[in-house]
Amino acid sequence: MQVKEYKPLIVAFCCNWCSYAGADLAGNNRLNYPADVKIIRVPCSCRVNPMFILRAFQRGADGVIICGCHPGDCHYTSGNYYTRRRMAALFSMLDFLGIEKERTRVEWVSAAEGAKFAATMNEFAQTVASLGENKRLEDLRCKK
Amino acid sequence: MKVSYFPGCTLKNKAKDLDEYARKSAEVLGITLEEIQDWQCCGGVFTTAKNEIATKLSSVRALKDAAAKEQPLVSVCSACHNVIKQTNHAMQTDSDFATKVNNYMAEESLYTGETQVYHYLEMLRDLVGFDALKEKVVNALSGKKIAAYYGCLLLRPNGVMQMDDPENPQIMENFIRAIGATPVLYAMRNECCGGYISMESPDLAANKSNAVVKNAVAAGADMIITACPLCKYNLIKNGAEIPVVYFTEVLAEALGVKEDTNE
Amino acid sequence: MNKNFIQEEILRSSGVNPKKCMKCGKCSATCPAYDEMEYHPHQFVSMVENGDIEPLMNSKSLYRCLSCFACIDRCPRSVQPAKLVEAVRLAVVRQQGKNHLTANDIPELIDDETPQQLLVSAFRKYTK
Amino acid sequence: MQRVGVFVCWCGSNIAGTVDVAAVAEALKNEPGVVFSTDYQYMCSQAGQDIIKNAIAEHNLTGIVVCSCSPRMHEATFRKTAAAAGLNPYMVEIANIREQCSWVHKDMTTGTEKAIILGKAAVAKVNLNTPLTPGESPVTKRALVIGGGIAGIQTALDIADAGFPVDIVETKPTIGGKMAQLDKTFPTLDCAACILTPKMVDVAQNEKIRIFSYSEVEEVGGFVGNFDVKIKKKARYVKEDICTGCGACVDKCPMKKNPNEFNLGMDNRPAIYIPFAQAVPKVATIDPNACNMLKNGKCGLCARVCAAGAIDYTQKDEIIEEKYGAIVVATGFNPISMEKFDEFAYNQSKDVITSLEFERLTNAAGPTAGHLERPSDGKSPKTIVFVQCVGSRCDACSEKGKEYCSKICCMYTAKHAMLTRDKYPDTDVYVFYIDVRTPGKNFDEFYRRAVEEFGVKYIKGMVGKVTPEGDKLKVQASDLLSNKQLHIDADLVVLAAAIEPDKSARPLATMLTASMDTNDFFTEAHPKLRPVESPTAGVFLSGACQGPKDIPETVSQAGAAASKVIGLLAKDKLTGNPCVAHSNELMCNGCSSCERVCPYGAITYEDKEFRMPNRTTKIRRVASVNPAVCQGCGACTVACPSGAMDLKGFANSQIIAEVDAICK
Repeated sequence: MQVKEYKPLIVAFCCNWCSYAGADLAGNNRLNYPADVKIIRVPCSCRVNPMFILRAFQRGADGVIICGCHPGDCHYTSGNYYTRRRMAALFSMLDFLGIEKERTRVEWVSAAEGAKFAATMNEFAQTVASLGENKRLEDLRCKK
Repeated sequence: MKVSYFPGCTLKNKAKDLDEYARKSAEVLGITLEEIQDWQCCGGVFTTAKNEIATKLSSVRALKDAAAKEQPLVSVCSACHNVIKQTNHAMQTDSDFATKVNNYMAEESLYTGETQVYHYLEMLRDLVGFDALKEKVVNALSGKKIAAYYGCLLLRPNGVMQMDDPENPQIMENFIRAIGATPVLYAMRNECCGGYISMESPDLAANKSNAVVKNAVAAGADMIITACPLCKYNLIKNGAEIPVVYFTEVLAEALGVKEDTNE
Repeated sequence: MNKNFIQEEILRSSGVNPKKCMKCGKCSATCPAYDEMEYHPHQFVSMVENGDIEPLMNSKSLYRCLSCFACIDRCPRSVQPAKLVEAVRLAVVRQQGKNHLTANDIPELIDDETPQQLLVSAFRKYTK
Repeated sequence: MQRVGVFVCWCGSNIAGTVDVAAVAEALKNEPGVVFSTDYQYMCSQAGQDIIKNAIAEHNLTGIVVCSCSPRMHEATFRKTAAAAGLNPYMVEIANIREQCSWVHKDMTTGTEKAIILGKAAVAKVNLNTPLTPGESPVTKRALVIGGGIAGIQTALDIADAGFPVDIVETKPTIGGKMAQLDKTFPTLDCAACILTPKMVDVAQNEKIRIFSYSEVEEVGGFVGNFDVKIKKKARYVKEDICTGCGACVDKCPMKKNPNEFNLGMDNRPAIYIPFAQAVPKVATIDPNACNMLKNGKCGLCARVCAAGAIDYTQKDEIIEEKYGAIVVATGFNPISMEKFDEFAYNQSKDVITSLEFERLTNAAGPTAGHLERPSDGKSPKTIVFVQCVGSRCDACSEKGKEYCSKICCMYTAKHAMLTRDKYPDTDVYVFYIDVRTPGKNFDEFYRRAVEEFGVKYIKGMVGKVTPEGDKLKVQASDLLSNKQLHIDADLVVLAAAIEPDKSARPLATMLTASMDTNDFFTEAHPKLRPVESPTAGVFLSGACQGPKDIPETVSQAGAAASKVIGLLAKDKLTGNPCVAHSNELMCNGCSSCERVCPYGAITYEDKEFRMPNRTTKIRRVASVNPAVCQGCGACTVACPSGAMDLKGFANSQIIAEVDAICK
């Protein structure tokens, strides 16, 4: 039997104005990070509904990261503050449900921080990989 | 109305008159001062260090006693008031400190700063009311120009004491108005008289006391009132050219009970 | 005693954060005992911040602070220099044999009018 | 069901080097809805775009996915391509397989795998896209400027210069603001009145500008391009159009002892007054709290002496309603109260004054006709102590004063000190400073001149106590550099009081739904890149209402705000971003959660009638989003507990489809 190498699946929500641009910059500078990270573009980090994160875990994601503008730099003035508060609450609930806190993260990445984006993704992917597969919320009916 | 009363060491000795005038006047104003049983000296100054426990226990015992009777705790001496109020504040805000203190206490109930702490002046302002006081005055001290000397302990640190604006207080001035006299404003009223330094460095204390009296005299005062035995001592010892008396003395005089007290 | 240990102990027991100081000198401007102090309130703040505490411990400035709290109330940055002076003083008088005042000194220092409050306060400040 | 076309770009070797583009196109062919899939070397080239256009026509596509570079690069390009082929531009989705795939991964297998997943996510999303049309709204070509100081004046003049009508609302009886009270201006020392009053006259004479003086903004409704504003014109008991400003009434008024606000209470004015000689409008105003006629019907002298017959004791407050396309806030600042700083004896001595009072004392039109005299006894001061940073740079816990640096004090104190030494060389002038902050053109040179040429004594330290005694002010201070406590017998002490936003700013911000910081300064849409715009569309910021500022900075910001207003008013119609929030009224439970998180005030509630079973109706409170105001952040969609609120272009279903596609 062939043993498949374990690859974590990571969903990254990036705000359109800072972090998505930061990810683009990482690309422009050819900074490597694992292909396990897949980015979904949202207008603002505060657009990320807890439902999306739960859905990702249910469908087998091993880690979810939300990236937004630095506090005070939000394109919409205060969106990232909402994110910070909402996610603090959500992540501790997830932790309670058995999704380790290390699998979830909020990170501020500006449009100039390509290097930070790549470093964050490398580090996050490694952390998630070391935790192994996430099975807690996975819905087997969704598995193919 | 009954309140708990913490007289303090000096009021039982050198400042007996401060105590007696306070009691007599309170009676006239319909307030009974119930002396805390077996009170112990407050220690004179509040040690600000967080890890200083034992020196604050006597204050906590008094506070606890008042709490048991559900009465506010009143003191007349500025120093006692300062120490008790700061200790109470520490009990309210520093849980680590409060735990350590409670470990010393015999009773099972925990004390965390529930008692309301009043200075006698605050009692006059907030519990009696200066207007009500004015009505009880039988012997208005009209024509007297009185300088209120706050010193440090009544007002500072303001974050804890919360008596009045620490730089431009009005409570004693309003008290002076209530007893029919004229308050004299002067800037040195909230500066230090030298305090306990008069023990080791009488010159420094003389220097500080003189600056206070000089400023009051320049402002036209013919009398200084204070709530603190040590302030009074320092001002008089260093040759104040105008009388320095306790505020309770002029209060008793205005209420017509001063003579009773002397008998 | 270890220098860092004393510094930490003083910061902890005083609850003061000297880093908040903006070096305006208002504490020293307002201090009534300034002229009798070798190290002034603003120096207490910067010297404790720099861990330069031994000179403070050996200075008579410790016994000149009147605890009038004017520096605490007037400091624009809420640094509370008087609490540092107190913490350094305690670090000294709490040591064996370091009481600044003994009962034997008293008779010479008092007069008939001396209020009890003066004795009590002086002992509280000068002894452990 | 959509008919989706997929177009995979090689970007030369940029993508094709690490991604097997043909395999991607092949893999995506089997995705739901995909009816066409191809790859090409440069999709953004003319030939590439033609491939897209042809495919749209040929295969009757209803949505397209372009697997290419970042949407930040070419989303706009491909939307135009789609539009040219008759497809709604919002039916285009981009899968970013360059910046976020081929450029960051080295291995062909990995790159191809990821590109396919990104493509699938985009296909999943586009399947749920709906055609969107940006909303349009008309623009009322008139601007409102709130505040008539130098900020408001400059903004109004610049807008009027571009040909748009402007109204200025000013609470005081005259425009001019703080600058009218100043004597000289740093660092060039030209007289404030000489450079300000011509501008005030320009405002008065400009036919595009209307001045509502002695007026307040009462209510603001509407949104960018279409504000409805109610302005309360307070009764001044003088008919503005008739009064000639001759001043006969002012001379004759018997109620002469009212503190003169313009001179900060350092002298008196009558009950009927004109704030100062160059006031605009130069019209008298009756102070109803001081006038005998208004209080108890006895007097009437002013009406008798007024040749023009302008006095009207029966005048009432008047409400004016007007429509505006843009609103500029220019409410300015005030020095903070010195009440809590009585260690400096401000309340105890008349000879302790603030710097603004010092301005009036040295102003030729001030209470002393420009002679520097002590307010208490009129003597000339021989020793003056200036104290800087009074109430600025305070710790948040100190409960008195402000945390920020007030910015202008260092320079005006240097100016006061220098001018005093210049005019009265036998005066000793001390300045106590913590830091001297002089960033600005010719600012540090100015300060150095005060020290080196004019002999102002700058002392690093602070004043701790001021004790009035006799006719002296005993100043106790520290000199940190010589490690001494100083005792100075001064004649005059001048406090550089911190400045704070005008008290009217907070209620105004509520009316405008413009955001403020904890100090009540208005916040800008972006601190670096959009410094004169409020986050609320159509509301602009000018001058010290946004933060402490000196005159040159205020004027440049005023001009910048004006240019933004002009840019807005020049449009006939505003086209919005169609990716805005919208609420499903049937699901909305009226809880107001969305309204509370909206940074733009785009959400309002209204009572609506809904049809219920059995031919009954029910009135329910439901949210409605104003698409002209909504900026599309999506905060409300997450706050909404019932799931009624959604965001067009980034709908819940679309994002979930992307998540599912990625996690498959």
